[in-house]
Amino acid sequence: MSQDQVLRLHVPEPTGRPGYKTNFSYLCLSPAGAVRRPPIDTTAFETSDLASGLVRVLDDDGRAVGPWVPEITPERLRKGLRAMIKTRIFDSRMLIAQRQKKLSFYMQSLGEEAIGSAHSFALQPGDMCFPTYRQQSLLLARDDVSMVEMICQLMSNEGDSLKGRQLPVMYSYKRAGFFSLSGNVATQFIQAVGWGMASAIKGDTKIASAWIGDGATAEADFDTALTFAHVYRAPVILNVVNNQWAISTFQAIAGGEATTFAARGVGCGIASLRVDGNDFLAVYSASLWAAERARSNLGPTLIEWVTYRAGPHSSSDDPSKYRPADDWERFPLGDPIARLKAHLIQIDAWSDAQHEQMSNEVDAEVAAALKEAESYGSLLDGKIPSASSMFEDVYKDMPAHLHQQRQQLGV
Amino acid sequence: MSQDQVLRLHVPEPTGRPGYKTNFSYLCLSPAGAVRRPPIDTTAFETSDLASGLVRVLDDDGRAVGPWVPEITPERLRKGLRAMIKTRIFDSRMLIAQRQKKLSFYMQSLGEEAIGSAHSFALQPGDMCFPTYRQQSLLLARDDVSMVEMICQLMSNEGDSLKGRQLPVMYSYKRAGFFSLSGNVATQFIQAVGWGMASAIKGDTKIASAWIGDGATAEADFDTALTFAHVYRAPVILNVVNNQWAISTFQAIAGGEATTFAARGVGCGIASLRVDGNDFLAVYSASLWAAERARSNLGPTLIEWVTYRAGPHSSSDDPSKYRPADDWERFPLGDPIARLKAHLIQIDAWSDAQHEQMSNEVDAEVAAALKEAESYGSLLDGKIPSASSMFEDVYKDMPAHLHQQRQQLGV
Amino acid sequence: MLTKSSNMEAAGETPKTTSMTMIQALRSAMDVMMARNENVIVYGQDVGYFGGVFRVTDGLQAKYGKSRCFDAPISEGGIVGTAVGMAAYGLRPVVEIQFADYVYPAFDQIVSEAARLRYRSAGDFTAPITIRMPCGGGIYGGQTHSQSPEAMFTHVCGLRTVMPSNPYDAKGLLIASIENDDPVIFLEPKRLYNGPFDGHPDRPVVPWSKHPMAEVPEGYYTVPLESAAVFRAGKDLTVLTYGTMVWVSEAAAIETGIDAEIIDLRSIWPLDLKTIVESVNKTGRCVVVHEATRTSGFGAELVSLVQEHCFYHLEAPIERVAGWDTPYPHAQEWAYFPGPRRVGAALKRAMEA
Amino acid sequence: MLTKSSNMEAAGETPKTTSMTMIQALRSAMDVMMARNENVIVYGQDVGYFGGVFRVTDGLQAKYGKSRCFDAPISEGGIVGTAVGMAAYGLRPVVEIQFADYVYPAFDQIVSEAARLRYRSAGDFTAPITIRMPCGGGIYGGQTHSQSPEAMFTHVCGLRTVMPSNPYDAKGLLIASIENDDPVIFLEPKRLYNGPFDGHPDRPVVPWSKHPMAEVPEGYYTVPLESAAVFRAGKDLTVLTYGTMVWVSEAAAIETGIDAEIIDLRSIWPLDLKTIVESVNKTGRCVVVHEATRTSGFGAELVSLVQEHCFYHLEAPIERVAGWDTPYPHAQEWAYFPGPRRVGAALKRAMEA
Ligand SMILES: Cc1ncc(C[n+]2csc(CCOP(=O)(O)OP(=O)(O)O)c2C)c(N)n1
Ligand SMILES: Cc1ncc(C[n+]2csc(CCOP(=O)(O)OP(=O)(O)O)c2C)c(N)n1
Ligand SMILES: [Mg+2]
Ligand SMILES: [Mg+2]
Repeated sequence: MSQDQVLRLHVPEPTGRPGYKTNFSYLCLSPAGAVRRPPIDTTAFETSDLASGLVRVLDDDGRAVGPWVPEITPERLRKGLRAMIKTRIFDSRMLIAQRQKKLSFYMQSLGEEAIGSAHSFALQPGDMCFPTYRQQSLLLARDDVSMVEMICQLMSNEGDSLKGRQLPVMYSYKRAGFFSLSGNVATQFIQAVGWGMASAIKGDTKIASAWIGDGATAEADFDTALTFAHVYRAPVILNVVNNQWAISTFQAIAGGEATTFAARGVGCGIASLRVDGNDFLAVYSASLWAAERARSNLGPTLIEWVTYRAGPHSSSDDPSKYRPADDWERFPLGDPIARLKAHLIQIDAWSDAQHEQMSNEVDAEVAAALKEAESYGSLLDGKIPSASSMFEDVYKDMPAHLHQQRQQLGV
Repeated sequence: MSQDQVLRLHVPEPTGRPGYKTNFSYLCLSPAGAVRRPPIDTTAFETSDLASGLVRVLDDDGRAVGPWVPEITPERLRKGLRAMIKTRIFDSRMLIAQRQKKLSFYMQSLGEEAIGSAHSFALQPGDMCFPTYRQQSLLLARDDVSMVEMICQLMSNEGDSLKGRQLPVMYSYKRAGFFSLSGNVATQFIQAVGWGMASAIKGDTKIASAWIGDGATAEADFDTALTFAHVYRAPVILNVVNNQWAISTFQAIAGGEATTFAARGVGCGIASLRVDGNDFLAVYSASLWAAERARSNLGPTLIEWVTYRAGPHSSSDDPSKYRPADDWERFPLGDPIARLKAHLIQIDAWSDAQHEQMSNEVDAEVAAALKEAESYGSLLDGKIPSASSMFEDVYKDMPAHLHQQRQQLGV
Repeated sequence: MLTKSSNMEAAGETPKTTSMTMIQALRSAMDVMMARNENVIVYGQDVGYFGGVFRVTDGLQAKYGKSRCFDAPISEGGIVGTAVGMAAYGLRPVVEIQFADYVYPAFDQIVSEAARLRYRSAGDFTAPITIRMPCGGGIYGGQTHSQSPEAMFTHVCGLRTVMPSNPYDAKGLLIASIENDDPVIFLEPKRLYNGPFDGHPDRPVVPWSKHPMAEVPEGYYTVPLESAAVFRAGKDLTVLTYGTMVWVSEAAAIETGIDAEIIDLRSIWPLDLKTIVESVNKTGRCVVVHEATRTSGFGAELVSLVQEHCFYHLEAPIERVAGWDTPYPHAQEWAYFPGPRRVGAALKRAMEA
Repeated sequence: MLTKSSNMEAAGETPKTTSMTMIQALRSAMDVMMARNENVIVYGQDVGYFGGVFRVTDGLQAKYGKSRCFDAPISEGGIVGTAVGMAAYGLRPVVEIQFADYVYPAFDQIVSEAARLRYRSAGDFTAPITIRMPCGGGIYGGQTHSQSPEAMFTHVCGLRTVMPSNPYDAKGLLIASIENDDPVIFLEPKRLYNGPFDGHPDRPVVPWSKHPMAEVPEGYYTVPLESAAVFRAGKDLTVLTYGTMVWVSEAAAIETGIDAEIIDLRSIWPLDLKTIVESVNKTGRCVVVHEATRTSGFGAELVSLVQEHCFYHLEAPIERVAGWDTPYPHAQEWAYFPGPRRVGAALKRAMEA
């Protein structure tokens, strides 16, 4: 009998480390077009295969194949491509600005641009996203928040609508359906469920879209969100961005070994999909499917977006310390921008020249926005929101003790 | 399109309420013997059917059938029967004592006696249970803690090893593998995983057995336990006692609607079973299977025990306010004592007369223990642990401020 | 109670009052607010069909439907987390934590989220949530049904912390809390649910029906936040307290014959500093009383405020009477509880110093 | 530092010392303890392969193996919850919370479980856990990388709360904490990780290598818990403080020319009351300084203790200097931080009163 076997602690490891190339077979990919598309009123249990498979539309030749091919015009696709390019350029310019100490800190979304860009196309005005710090593409894909305004937040300058209170990237734009970011990971996930419940309580038609990283799924608020969303059939899309890493830890440390994050949804009674997050068409199509479920009183959908965090965790991080430096180049799902570009070229709706022109245009746009934002100041030049404003908004009306403290500070 | 459909909040309801008989078809029962028994090195994914089916051994005629029939002697079965009878009688006498105000409070386990009784037979000395307030059968099935000692705890009297500090039923018996109960539900679940991890870290052979109710699975510590147990392949049995109710709320409010609690384990990558908790043989057999997995470095197993909370939540509760008064009589999985008794009679190892004799003996034993315990006092007569002991064990060594406070109290 | 500062709905007419227990008064507050404002919703463990383990929400589901009063999973974090989301949507959730002892799983959502949402979003989103929870001991609840965690909340900027001591205040403060645009921690001394309690467990229980403070208007009124009440006027010294200890302090004053002015804070934080300072400057002596454990309890903040604002009027060290720095034991409940004997001794020390 | 009370391993010989940053000193403490006691294990987010976001655990996994130093899921509740279970088994877990701001999801496991396990089981089970966490501001971390939550822990009986201000104390206190049989909250002022900080962000950063308190014995020694240090002797008044504010207070004393006696609490609770009382009774004036928000901060408890024990020696109201009662803002960090100017002003007020 095995009874006297000595126990040992299993500590999961990534298949690659600095000096050892990653073996990406752990990802268990399905070919493009291989995974079925059930009707939106499917049961959670029936999505088991979709939670372990991988919904993909774009094949290696840039063709859109299979049941998840969405109806979408080339014009919209070009808009999507532009959103992704804008996000990438925005990130890279902000990173440079951070190195120039114009920003105290920055977090880019390199490699993950398709997810927010395509998802935002599936939402409607009035819906609310509850993002993490890596969903800037949700904002950059739409036009209701200017880049200048975003950059003012990043610079904590006098134009910052958050009055300098928040770390860079902790945006809040209610009017654009973008919930205030918290520095504490995962808290927004259950809040999104509450927001969706509120819409249902009021008999409205708005839905919520919740965002979380693979690593943060280990926080209680993730599971609690699944429980509440299931119990009350909340109209919410539960997005898990599995970019394989959480700072220095591999997704297996969050529980991704030998299972998927989508499978957790199924276990909780939630219809769940695992989707190629670097495939703009797959993201759009799966997002629409989930949004329609939510709007039809069919309750929550969990979607695991499989992607790769191509850059460092943040401007304070150096990933070459814990993973192979060339990992992204070898990631089997490729670069979302290159893939949509190839598709557009494949359907004769795009060219290299147009692509380059668009990139240049967007770059100029970002550069101009940065310049304008800088005119409102930065931490460097001290043109920051007043110290006096520090005491506001703690309460709706300032209580006596805060008046007194403001006086003490002499501002 | 469904886009303009008005949303509404879904609030799950039980199928029965006072005045309306419960329709128990929601339980989705499998016939005895119908569910397969995989090898212990099965994968989590392969247990999906076991997490939605129901492992049962005893059929309606008291016969043991199917792949889960365990090897167990009639002698051990009679011991198990005795443990269940003892638990039931203990509970009913304590409830009376509570009404007589000898105890401030009590929680019985009526209807759930098979689970702890049979499970404890599958554990070994050195293993540790992390129980809830309804696992007294784990203790009463073994002989290393006397009933007198338990009752002294219930009475907070001078014989109480917990020095009167804890509410009745919040036992702690390290020597008997019974972890100190917390009044906060679910906290023990993740602690059990840590204890199991410690055994693995030390290269020992001991395993942990964690306990939780259906309602309490909604707490974060449940999910966190699943995550950690999966990540580190902790040697632990994760027991969910689904007795259909959490005080006044039906298990659907905890997330049990249209899915099972066992399915949550599968989603987390944990091999999981759903088992008839009123079937002594099924409980014993499934517990052994899970224990062997843990001892063989195969990691955690989640088991959902399907049962029914036949009595009120606690001595402060009146269930007729929220569910049909005759619900238990109509519960399809019956009474665990009656079912094991029928089996023993069916295999010619028991008789009605023997049963009655055993009940009488046990009753006398419990009565004698109660009497002896009462001789150490109770809240009623004020023979309680000293007020001075109240300041001990806050820290290992009493800090100055507690010395001073004890002095102030003048004890 | 000397001052009954409150805002009646119709200034002119005398409102109809009924004798209510604290439970009935709290229920009436929610009832009034649910009727007035359809964004007010109520949920928590066992609060829907059953009406709450203390029956505070009894009847609300039947009256307002399952969308506005419902049962929640046993997840305090989920309850507060969803409430933050609902509040961001525009609702005014009133949620129940079954016992204050069980609030800790919701701590992150309270401290990091509800309390900071307005600030971090510069008012873009707000969290007008009321989190009700029974607190305090005296019912043989043991260490997880007896706690008074108010001090922790007072350390969190952005939160309001409130604790009533009688049915009239309970209803008026709860309505004010629900209407307030900040998140409010609303602590209900469970030992006062059914009657005032002077700290003598051996004496017969007095029901609220015998007490004038149980005369509660049936309709809408508020007891403003940040306003303390002079529960008992006196000249010898000032007692600063709230909740159950208001009654215990009164008993101690009577039993010692010391003419104590008892201030019932009602709003623990932000508080009514003016009433406190005026009283202490008048009496020159101060005793702070609460049931929570002593060290870093809210009493410490009260002592600090008083010594900062009244230093030159103080004739004796400020005394603190509080729960011991141990968990709340089950059997030794009455040795733990800061009863009239201990409060009385502190009053005497303060007078003799 | 005047008194360097500590227990060296071999009384006779002079231990070999090295200049260490606070990060190195903390790492050395864990290294020493992991080598001495195989029940000591270390885990937390990013602490295994990578060695922690502040690199405090760098090299420990390579040296002691993955079973004794490993990465944990992003679940503070799970980290502390498993630690309670491990401690019940017999291990001595030393866990890291990546930032003190993220401790709230673990609050229930700390407050209701770790802190109470010994008490509720009457010693049947215990929880000798050390929970390390970087705290404090001054690094432009914004409101969720700057908090100082020590006061909350001091309100929870059964916990010990410790905060070092220099490498020597950091190592000695961490070893003492790991050896202690009670759960210890070990707060590390992150602004001091790489050098002392006088509160002037505009001045060049001074590394620890230039400072005598960075001379740290390589081997085992302890700085006992519940013992404060007289960081600077003085006659004019007493400053009670800990962590980064020790250095800021020193700067304020120098800049104002006030001969302040600065007490570095080191153990925040339970604390060394004797050293405090002796000093205040000697100076007759007291200023309490911490970075955490003011209201119900630990300063309130210090003020209360001082006024209770030194009332008749006090010549002026006790001053509190603390973080404002707002979240820690990002851009206005230096308007928020209680720097030498604010501390100095309080010293002057205390002298002039
Ligand atoms: C409650 C809490 N714990 C820890 C952290 C520190 N932290 C910030 S981001 C992060 C990693 C998150 O990884 P993941 O969820 O995978 O998102 P990604 O960065 O990959 O987008 C950690 C540990 C935090 N912000 N909040
Ligand atoms: C953290 C916490 N929240 C709430 C409670 C109050 N409470 C005690 S038992 C219980 C119901 C638990 O139901 P379940 O887990 O199904 O166990 P059962 O009573 O059915 O055995 C509740 C809500 C608690 N003890 N702890
Ligand atoms: Mg990630
Ligand atoms: Mg139950």
